Amino acid sequence: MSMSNVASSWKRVKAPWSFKLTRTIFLITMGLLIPVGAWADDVSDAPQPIEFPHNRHASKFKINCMYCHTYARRSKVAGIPPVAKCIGCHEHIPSVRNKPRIKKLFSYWEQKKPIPWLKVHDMPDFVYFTHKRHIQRFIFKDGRPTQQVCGMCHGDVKTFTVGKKVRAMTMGWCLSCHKQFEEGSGSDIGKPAPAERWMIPVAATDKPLMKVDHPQPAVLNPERPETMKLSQIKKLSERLPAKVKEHLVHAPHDCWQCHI
Amino acid sequence: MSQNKSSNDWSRRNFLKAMGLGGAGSALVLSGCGDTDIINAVDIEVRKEKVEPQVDPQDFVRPGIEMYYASTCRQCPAGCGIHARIRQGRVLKLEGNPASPVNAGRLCPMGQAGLQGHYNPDRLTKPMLRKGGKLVEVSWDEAMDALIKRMGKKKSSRIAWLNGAVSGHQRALIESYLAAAGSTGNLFVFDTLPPAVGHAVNESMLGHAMPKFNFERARLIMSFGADFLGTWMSPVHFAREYARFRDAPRGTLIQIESKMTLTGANADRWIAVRPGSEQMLAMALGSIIVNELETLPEISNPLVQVLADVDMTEATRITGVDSRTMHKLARLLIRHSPSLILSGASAEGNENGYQTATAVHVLNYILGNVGKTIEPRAKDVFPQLTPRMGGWKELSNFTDGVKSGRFDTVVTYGTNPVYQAPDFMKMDAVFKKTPYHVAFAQFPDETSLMADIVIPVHSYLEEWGTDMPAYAAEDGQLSLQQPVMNPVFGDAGTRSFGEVLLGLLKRLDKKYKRWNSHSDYIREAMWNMRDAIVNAPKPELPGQTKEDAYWQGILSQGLVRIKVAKAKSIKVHLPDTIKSPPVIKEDATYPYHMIPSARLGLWDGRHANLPWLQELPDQLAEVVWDSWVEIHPKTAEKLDVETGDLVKVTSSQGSLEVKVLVFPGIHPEVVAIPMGQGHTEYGRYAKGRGVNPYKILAPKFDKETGELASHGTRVSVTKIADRGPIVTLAHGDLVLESNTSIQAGREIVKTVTAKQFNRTEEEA
Amino acid sequence: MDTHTMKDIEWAKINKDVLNSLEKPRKTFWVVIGVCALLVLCGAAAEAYQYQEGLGVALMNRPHFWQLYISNFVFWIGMSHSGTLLSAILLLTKADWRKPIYRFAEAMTLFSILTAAIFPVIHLGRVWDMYWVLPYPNQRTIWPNFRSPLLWDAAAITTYATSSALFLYIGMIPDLAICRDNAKGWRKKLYTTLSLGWMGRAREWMAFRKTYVLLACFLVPLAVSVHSIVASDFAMSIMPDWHITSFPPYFVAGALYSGCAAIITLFVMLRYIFKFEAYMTTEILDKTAKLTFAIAMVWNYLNLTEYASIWYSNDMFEKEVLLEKFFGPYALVVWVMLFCATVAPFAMAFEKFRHNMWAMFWLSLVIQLGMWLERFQIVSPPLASNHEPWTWNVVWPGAVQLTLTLASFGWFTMLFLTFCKVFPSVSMYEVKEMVFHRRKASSRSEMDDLQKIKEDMIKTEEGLA
Amino acid sequence: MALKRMLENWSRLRQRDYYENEPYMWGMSIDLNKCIGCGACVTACYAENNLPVVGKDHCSRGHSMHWMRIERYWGEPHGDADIDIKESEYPERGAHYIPMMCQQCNHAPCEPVCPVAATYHSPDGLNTQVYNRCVGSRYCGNNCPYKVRYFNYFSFWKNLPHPLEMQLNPDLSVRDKGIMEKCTFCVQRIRDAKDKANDEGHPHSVKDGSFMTACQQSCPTEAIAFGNLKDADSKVAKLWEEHQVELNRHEQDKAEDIRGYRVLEELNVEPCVMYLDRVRDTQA
Repeated sequence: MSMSNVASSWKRVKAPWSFKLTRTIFLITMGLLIPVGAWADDVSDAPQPIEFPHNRHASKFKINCMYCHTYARRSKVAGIPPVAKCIGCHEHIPSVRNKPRIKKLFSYWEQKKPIPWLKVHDMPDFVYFTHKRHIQRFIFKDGRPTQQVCGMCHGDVKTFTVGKKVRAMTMGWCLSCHKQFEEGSGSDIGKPAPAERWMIPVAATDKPLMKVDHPQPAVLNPERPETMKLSQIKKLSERLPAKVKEHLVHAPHDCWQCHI
Repeated sequence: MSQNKSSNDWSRRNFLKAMGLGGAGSALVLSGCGDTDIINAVDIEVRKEKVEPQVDPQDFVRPGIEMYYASTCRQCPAGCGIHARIRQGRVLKLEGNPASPVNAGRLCPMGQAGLQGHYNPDRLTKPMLRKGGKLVEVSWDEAMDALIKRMGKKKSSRIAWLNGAVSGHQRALIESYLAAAGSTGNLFVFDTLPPAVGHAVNESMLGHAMPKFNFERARLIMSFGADFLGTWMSPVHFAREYARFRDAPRGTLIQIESKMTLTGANADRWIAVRPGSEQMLAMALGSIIVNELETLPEISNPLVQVLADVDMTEATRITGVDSRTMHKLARLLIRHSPSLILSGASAEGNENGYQTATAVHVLNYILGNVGKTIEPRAKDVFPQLTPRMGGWKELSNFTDGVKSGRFDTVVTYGTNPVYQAPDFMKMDAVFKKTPYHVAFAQFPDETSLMADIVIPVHSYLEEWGTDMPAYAAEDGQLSLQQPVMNPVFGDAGTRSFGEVLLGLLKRLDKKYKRWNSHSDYIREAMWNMRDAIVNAPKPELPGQTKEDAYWQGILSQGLVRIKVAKAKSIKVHLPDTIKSPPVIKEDATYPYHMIPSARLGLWDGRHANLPWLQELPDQLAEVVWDSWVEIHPKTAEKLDVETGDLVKVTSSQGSLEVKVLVFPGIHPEVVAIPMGQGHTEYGRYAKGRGVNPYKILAPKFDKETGELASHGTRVSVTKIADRGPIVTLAHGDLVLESNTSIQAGREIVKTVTAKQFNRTEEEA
Repeated sequence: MDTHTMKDIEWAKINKDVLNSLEKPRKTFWVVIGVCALLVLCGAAAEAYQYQEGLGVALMNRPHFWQLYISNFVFWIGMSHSGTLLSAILLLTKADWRKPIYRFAEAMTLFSILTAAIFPVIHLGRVWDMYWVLPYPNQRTIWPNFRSPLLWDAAAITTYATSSALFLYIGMIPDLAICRDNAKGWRKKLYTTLSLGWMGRAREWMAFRKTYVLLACFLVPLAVSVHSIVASDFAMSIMPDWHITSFPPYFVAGALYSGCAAIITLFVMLRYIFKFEAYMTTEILDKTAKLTFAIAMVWNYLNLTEYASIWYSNDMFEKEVLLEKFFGPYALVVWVMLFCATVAPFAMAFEKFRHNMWAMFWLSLVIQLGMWLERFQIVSPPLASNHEPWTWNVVWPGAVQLTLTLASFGWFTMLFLTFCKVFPSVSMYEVKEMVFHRRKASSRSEMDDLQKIKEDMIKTEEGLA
Repeated sequence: MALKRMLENWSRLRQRDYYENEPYMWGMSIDLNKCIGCGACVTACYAENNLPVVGKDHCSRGHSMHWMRIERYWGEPHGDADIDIKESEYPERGAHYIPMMCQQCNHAPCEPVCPVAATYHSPDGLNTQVYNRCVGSRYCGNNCPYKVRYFNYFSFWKNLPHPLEMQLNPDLSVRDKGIMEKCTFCVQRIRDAKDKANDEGHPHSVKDGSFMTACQQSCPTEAIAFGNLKDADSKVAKLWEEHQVELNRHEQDKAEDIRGYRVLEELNVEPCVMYLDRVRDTQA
């Protein structure tokens, strides 16, 4: 037979299906790599009952994060401030009293209703995360500035109004950090085998999420109610003027919160 | 509401207190008021949660950090102290209160399951009135009006009050209500399991219904059917005593009964005896001992005569225990002195129950146990607070009263006679007959649903109160009961029993007007007791009044100890004779004895609506969620039945259809049906499940006390051509029959002898 | 048995017969397909139900965590080994009688793997997370557990599936070319694509032969390893009566055994459905039967070894299980299994039996039943009487499991029949080779005959003289 | 003897202990002389660990989810009548009770077989089960000699009527269908204890007795002891020592009447739960 036949016979050989197949497989694998689920519960754009301006409080007035999220350093949860706390300050700031948001706030207070915030960072039930350990480690032990530390997970909050979810809080992301800060911390995670056996070294030694300065001397001692001496409390409470005492019943009850 | 009020004004000190306590590292224990709003909508389905911070929380409430409140368990009359674990206003777990001498930080299954009574989906949440023959839900106002119309005015002894075992200020309150309503003495207490006969005998012979039993000192315990590890008065406490008793040098436990109980399962020797012949056995042992003992304590001749006259061959015939064993037991009793001999349900639940218990104490006396292992009680300082445990006698008194038309209003609370009482007592008829029936109830139980008005009350985890244990581990113990969280169903749902009753009292007696809430009443009552209390808490924080310090202190302990005078030694009043035991004759129509066996778990049936306890297997049969009849292999062979077959158990009063469980730990002439099931009401978990053996009990009563002889019923067993599975957690008939008889060769449970044990323990 | 059958078939006839089998299916064909499709649908429904409710509906429990799904898995994997055996091993041993039958045997291999692969999936508690078993880079930054036999399974199955598919495909290329040249319409397109422009020139043939043999060499050890790995699912555990050293060879033997039986079944069926009497002769059946018989003996030997080793090891737990197997609640299963797989095959010792198509057909079915039961009694009884007497109990598979089991047979048959209608189920070119060789051989012998006659004639003449 | 030693040493040599320098190895000791089989531990476990109540039908199908169970046997292991009471028609020495929960083996057979590594050994000797990683192959369940792994055959939490769900413990997840679960030695309590220790400034030494497992806390006879085996003066370590049970031996050589033993020890799974023999007075 002649060359032409051969050629034509070869021309007849086309296998588009194979290319299609390869492409699909490729796409699926790529898809698996992207943690879609991590954003499934994102409510960053959902309307909050009050559009709370983080930027004012955290940036303009430089209020420490833990003034409001007061449980962060001693509980698993950071805690959304009770209405009483907002009022505690705002009833002393008549200037903004008539702003719509503040009005709304006070309406909640008057009818003793909790504010139905939407949860921005909602870890699945099977995740155990404790703010306490992280705060204790980075703020009190390493003495880093609070906003920097909170920012590791929550982003640059002082630029937000309402809370936003800035990181896909996935397992790999947690691990990357834990690898980095493991030394000396009491955390089990990142300890040698077996967990390690299944970790991908590349991801584990991911490049730092933020620059780690050498620990500066802590700004002040980690103060915990458990360790606070009875006598100290006594002194403190006695020294306070009667008016403040009254006020204190509803106001933040740690000296630390006002003396940061 | 008042509780909030009473808490807010000392909330600041609470916070200081909290810190103080926290510093001490002890559990943070405080009044559960005010701070226990439910924060997060607990929704395990929805991923997207709301977070609703409290508006104005107590300072010591911290999200994600648990707190513990001390209170008292009311699942059975034992009155164990509990610590309730609270997170964000929800009670999550109950633990024992380490400070409580009853349970020292331990808790039994029933105590654990208290949570499910508290959160039970079938709780009554709306008051109900009987309109046109049937109960309809009504508003609280309407209900309260009806209640006040009925109970709010004086009636000369026209009100009858039927209550479960009751103590502490609840009892005081009820009694003072009855007094105010001019019906003094109309409080009838009915409870199935507290050993009324035993109490009567103790009362008459030892001068106190419940002397102290010192297990630790006893070297041998011989128990005639007293299931002290399971259902005998104070399970947790006796279990702890038992544990000490078992330390080296290890005491020996001998259990004598016709159906193996949990205690029997842990005995060194379990002896099957024919029901009703326990007295005979006790007396036989007595006579052997009298003959063998060198030095007898002084004892009246007739009694000696009675013991001497016991015909051993007769005894062997009646009891079914051969004389070799009897002599062995007698010798053991003599050798292991001091010993302790107890009598319990199966021994006292017969027509000669009183005599049996008497014979048992005579043994104790002869062996010189009284004063050594049976210790005296101090005089009660507050008799009005001591526990009242009734029995069948009081129930029948009550029914007689109703029948005679003495009462125009009947109040029931914390008891369920319509379910408990045998058919022959016709309880439903009785309650139909009552002109007006008020029921304070937490669940839709058989009795409450017959009422004309049903008042849904708080669970014991939402209620204030005080409580005295049925069996006091220490004299003069008074436990406190406080709300550990706000009412699950809110104030619109259930109401505090104390609150309601106090309200009624106020209308009858103006001196109760002083207290604007039940908690205030309790609080002041406790405050008034302060001088009678062993080291009452003193102020330790700035700006804390004496009263607050005291209140805070006792609440965080969960109990107080009342100063008591030292107990005088026991004076034994021996009866000059014991009636000779009745001859147990064969019964052609009803050849078998039926035992309604109680168990730690469903108790007398009041816990049948708690899923955890339904799914907790019976400690011996391992069956869950069901009723069954236990039959000895030999008998089963005779009847040609096997595990799972359906049989008809018939007594003179009626019959039950129930599945067979072939069970080795039972006398061949006995069949046993567990108590607790067979509810016709009582919520989704209990309703229409299994059978209730009490229903077919025959009208036999203890001669002296008139208590129902619950173990005296004779039945016949006939096979029905049908079978079904018997469900065990171990699962499958394989387990029930073959491979648990032996451990299939695996050394799952190994055993050593007590001798080896004592030696090795002493070496260590 | 003379080797001179099939020597005078016309090559054209071969093409015609085989290509006919691809055209206009008979009614029976549609009926069978229909039934199978129905079964598959039922299976799908059952799986949907189980997916929705949870695995409990399959009536597995504690301690019966595994049941039919796993035994079916083992069964189908076993089934798949015959194809490889016939085509690869017999190819390397140059047994020419394989030629008319290896094609459908290979097809069988492929489809039984596809069937087997379904079971580990539906048996998972959380099917939707199935892909976690595969080692792929993910945001969790963790690997699966490479120590787990289940992971090896995943690897083994995929490898085996791909390579046997490849083997089947490459072996078909020349035939596809033939089809291409005789087909029209969509078939034309299909065959054109698949035959990769096969021209049948010497160079192509040489390349083809090399590849084919190489693949065969690769496939033989692979097949062995695959079923050894499946065996290790059990052998690697500590369950009494699973933890047995001789399991890998035992499983491989069992696999070949049931596989051969399956071949016989399909052999007879195809012969009937497609009228392949000319090619699927009694001679070939006879050879297959002999092979089956041999393997049966090997399997039996290993089976007995297992019993013996347990018995003499005198291990409490294993002995318990063994006794339970023979006299316990599973006794019936075990004894039936032993009859079907140990006693029945001895019928093949008799030539008359071997030559009776229908007798062999039924026997093969019996053997397969036996081997299926064998898989069941490997999985269940040890769980029923495990280390912990408290948990002992017997559970029989529920409706859902049985439905899915039937569905798997439907699924397999459906795939297989479809294949037979789309691709030549008998290898044309190899049959031609065979015919060619045999004709050469026989013509030689005819010469010898003539020589004899001549001599006789001479003798007689001398006698007359 | 000597040979056994040699072999053991050899196997010691061959396996390396990843967690040699870890501060914790949680272990338990259960005294069958004290255990009365009342089931307090079982219920406590239900309350603490969000165990579902499955109901009668599921129980009958063997789908029950009790992490801790109490096994009741009627006779001695080797089938002879219970110590020296011969041919009696009753179990005259009572029943044989044993609480059985996950034994937290150090050579856990369940760990290597899990395809997705959902179960692995934690640095403090716990045999952990990562619920969310589990795909439900149930291989671990088969391979567990004690059969103490429990599989969620259904979404049991769905039949939890309001307000019962308010009791659920927020420290643990509620498991959905298709997941294997088992006793965790109350890992959430361990975690909290560590957390406290960390606050008090001694992160690597949780004080003995500073926390209890739910079963231990409820046990009326205090038959259960729990603690850190690596801390030589912890109660449980002392008990192991006193009863001559060594963690990494598969056959303890000691006198018969020393009571310490571990169930199915001969499988060499190195359980972390030691039992003390049941005791009966044969004089009675």
